Amino acid sequence: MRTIPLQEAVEMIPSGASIMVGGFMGIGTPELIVDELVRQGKGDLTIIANDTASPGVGIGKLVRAGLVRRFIVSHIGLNPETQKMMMDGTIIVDLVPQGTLAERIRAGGCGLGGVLTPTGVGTLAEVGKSKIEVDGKTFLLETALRADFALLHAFISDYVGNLSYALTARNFNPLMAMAATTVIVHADNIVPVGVIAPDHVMTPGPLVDYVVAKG
Amino acid sequence: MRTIPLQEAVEMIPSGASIMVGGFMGIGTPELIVDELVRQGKGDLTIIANDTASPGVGIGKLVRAGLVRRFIVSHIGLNPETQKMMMDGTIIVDLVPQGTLAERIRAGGCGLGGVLTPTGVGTLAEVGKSKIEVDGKTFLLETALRADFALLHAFISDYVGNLSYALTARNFNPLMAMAATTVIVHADNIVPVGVIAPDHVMTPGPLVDYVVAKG
Amino acid sequence: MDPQTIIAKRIAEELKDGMLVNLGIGIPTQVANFVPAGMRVYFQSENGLIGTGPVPEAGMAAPFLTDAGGRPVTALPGASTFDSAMSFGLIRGGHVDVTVLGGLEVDQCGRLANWMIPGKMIPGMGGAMDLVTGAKRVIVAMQHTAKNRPKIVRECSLPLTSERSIDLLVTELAVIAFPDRRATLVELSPGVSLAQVLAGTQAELVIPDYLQAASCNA
Amino acid sequence: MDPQTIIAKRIAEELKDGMLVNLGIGIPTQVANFVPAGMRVYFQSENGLIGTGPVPEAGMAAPFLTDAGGRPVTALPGASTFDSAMSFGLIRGGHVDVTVLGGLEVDQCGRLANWMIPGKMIPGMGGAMDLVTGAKRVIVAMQHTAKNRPKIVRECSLPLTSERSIDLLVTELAVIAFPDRRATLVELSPGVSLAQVLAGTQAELVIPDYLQAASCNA
Repeated sequence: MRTIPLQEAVEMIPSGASIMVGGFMGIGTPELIVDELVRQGKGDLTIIANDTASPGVGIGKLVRAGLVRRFIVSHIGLNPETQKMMMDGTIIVDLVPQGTLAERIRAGGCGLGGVLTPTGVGTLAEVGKSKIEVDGKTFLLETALRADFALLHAFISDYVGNLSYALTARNFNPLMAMAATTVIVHADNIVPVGVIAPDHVMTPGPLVDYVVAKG
Repeated sequence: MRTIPLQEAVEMIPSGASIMVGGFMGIGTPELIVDELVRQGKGDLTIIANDTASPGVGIGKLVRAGLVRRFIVSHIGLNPETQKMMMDGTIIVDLVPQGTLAERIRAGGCGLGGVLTPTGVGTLAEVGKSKIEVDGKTFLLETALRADFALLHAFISDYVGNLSYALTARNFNPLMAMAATTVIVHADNIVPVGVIAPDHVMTPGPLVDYVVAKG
Repeated sequence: MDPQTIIAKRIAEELKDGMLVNLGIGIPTQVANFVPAGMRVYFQSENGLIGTGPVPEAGMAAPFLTDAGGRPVTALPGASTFDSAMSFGLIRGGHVDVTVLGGLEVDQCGRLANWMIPGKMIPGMGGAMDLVTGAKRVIVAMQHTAKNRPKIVRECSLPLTSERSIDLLVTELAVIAFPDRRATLVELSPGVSLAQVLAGTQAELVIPDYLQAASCNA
Repeated sequence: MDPQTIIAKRIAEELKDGMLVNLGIGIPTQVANFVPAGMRVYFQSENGLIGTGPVPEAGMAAPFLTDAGGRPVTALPGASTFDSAMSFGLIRGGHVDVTVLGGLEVDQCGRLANWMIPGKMIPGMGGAMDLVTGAKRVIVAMQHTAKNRPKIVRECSLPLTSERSIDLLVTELAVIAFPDRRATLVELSPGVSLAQVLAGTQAELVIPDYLQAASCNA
């Protein structure tokens, strides 16, 4: 891990990149990094995230700025702007059941090719998927997801990149920390090495490439 | 969750049961529960665990007492007694790569039918498994594992069964807490509800059926 | 009582001490208000929390402690937090005793549709497909009709949430169960007649004798 | 220097600042002793620890902080702990930069056998199959021969650990790499002749010119 100025961090991300963004309805989303993405106008993005938050919040800022080509998310119900652009055909939205999305990202980070889930069998979610029977029960084969970048928010980072998240701001962050080529983190607090107890580290430092330097 | 005297907890386990036992070389194994299993002489067991520890230690006690019919483990190299009984044909040992074992137990606990892993392709570990290609890469389909009982060791439990493990004694314990019909825990410390911070709970209380009452 | 309160109160009666319960947004959220004092029910928020407590007092919210709709909540003593893979491991793995969800349609074999209206509204399934697939017991909270159009139908016109048959459907008029995947009326709400329920229901309902009789007396 | 020390010291030269490294039991464990002071290398123990430190001072061990062999260790500042699914997520997912393992045999396309001798010794694969499959770089630490029998062979007689070709094989006599899955001699240990290496090797080795020459001069 090394610390990096915000602007420099976002300059590494090319237009057209695939990006995982932590957060659930904006909670646990690295708002500062998102703002800088908008400021630098990186476009044509593929965003993998739980949802698109609400209009003008978190990932909703990317929607409003027209920077996204495609979403892979579980829910857009609380952002009418995303819904409108999806129905317009301005953006592509792949809707994935939330538990399946979590497992696909986890699989991508853990070197698994995919998982078998019962979720979605007999629904639109099964379209285009292989069905596999195990012990007489039918499962969908859901394949691993990875991205070029993961943009994460942590409550505490130390200077080797060990991360700890707070309460419900954890959500997809630790999964995405494993599933992207380059992992960039904004942390509310950066602390000296050794002060986070080993048992309280939720993302081990070697997974993190960059932590955005304090203001 | 309810607390239960040790003897009563083990009386619930019938001979012939399948049991997941937490621990790695005995570290994080509920030694007290194992001792009581031996005292009550519950036999013909199927044990799912990382290893069989060393002779006379942890799961090694079950080996020596001749209570095990079948093991599903990743490693028996540090227990010559298990190796000898395996070569004798006294016990059956299914050897599973350690990461695959962890994922199979996790799948069992998370309602997944299985996972696709690259581990073991082209080795003896692939015998009898389906091979599945995803994006031109070959994976083994490894199916979920569950058991009748999980016997776990925790550092701290509260009185609703929230568990916290210490350092390397965590290992398979939180995975097994999700993958068995009945979960029985021995904790070094039992504390009032509310004193383990929500972010430090590693196994949520609703997963735990019984915590062995203090002596 | 307004329809939503009738529904929420009735569903609260289904909860038992020690249960792990997931409440969807809308009517289901109100169920928490009717849990009897002294009963310990663990509410899971799928964004990563067990032990969800009520809305915080003014000035005492934390921006990183919310429910699945992003609204500030509190955490009760004994709460725990976890990531989304764990949250859905709990859900898909059958560790959630009861899930209560809203519905757009339920068909007569108990299949729920609640995540999109093609061409009109596509919120996405969020956690609904996992919840209906994985929870031990699925209860749907839904008004009996929408603008006088039945929502309990022979066959869903909307995309299904799961092949699985739900366990219980609670409306302001009635309680319907689905033994052997057949919609079966089990209760009429106080003051509601069988005729009223039948008039608002398109699905074929199995009517037990005791409700036929009740209807004659009404 | 004894063979094990020669091997461990040479492998330590492969480690770079910031790397996440998994060391197997036996010779690999000794590699940690030769990391240059000031270089920060993170050692992972697959039982759930990054930041494994040296053996604790007498009287200062914790029964619940051990390496994968169950021996007490310490945790360095910046250490982290996790469960076995995470530990192997790190390994299988390509997050471990280097794994160093012992070997029973390596064949000439670089495939390792190190987990059983049928009918004789069946320790099990433990984490070895995942490590060889998933680590970014696989280094095998192995004595060149066993009782004068070559361990670097045309084809493994023992069951393979993985189809994958290892990256580097370090013995007390030589360093062998496997570009395009062909065993290629890259270094002779100080004072060792090409003839010595060839005499102890059954596999066909690609010998680069600079080592042919070195051999003529020896």
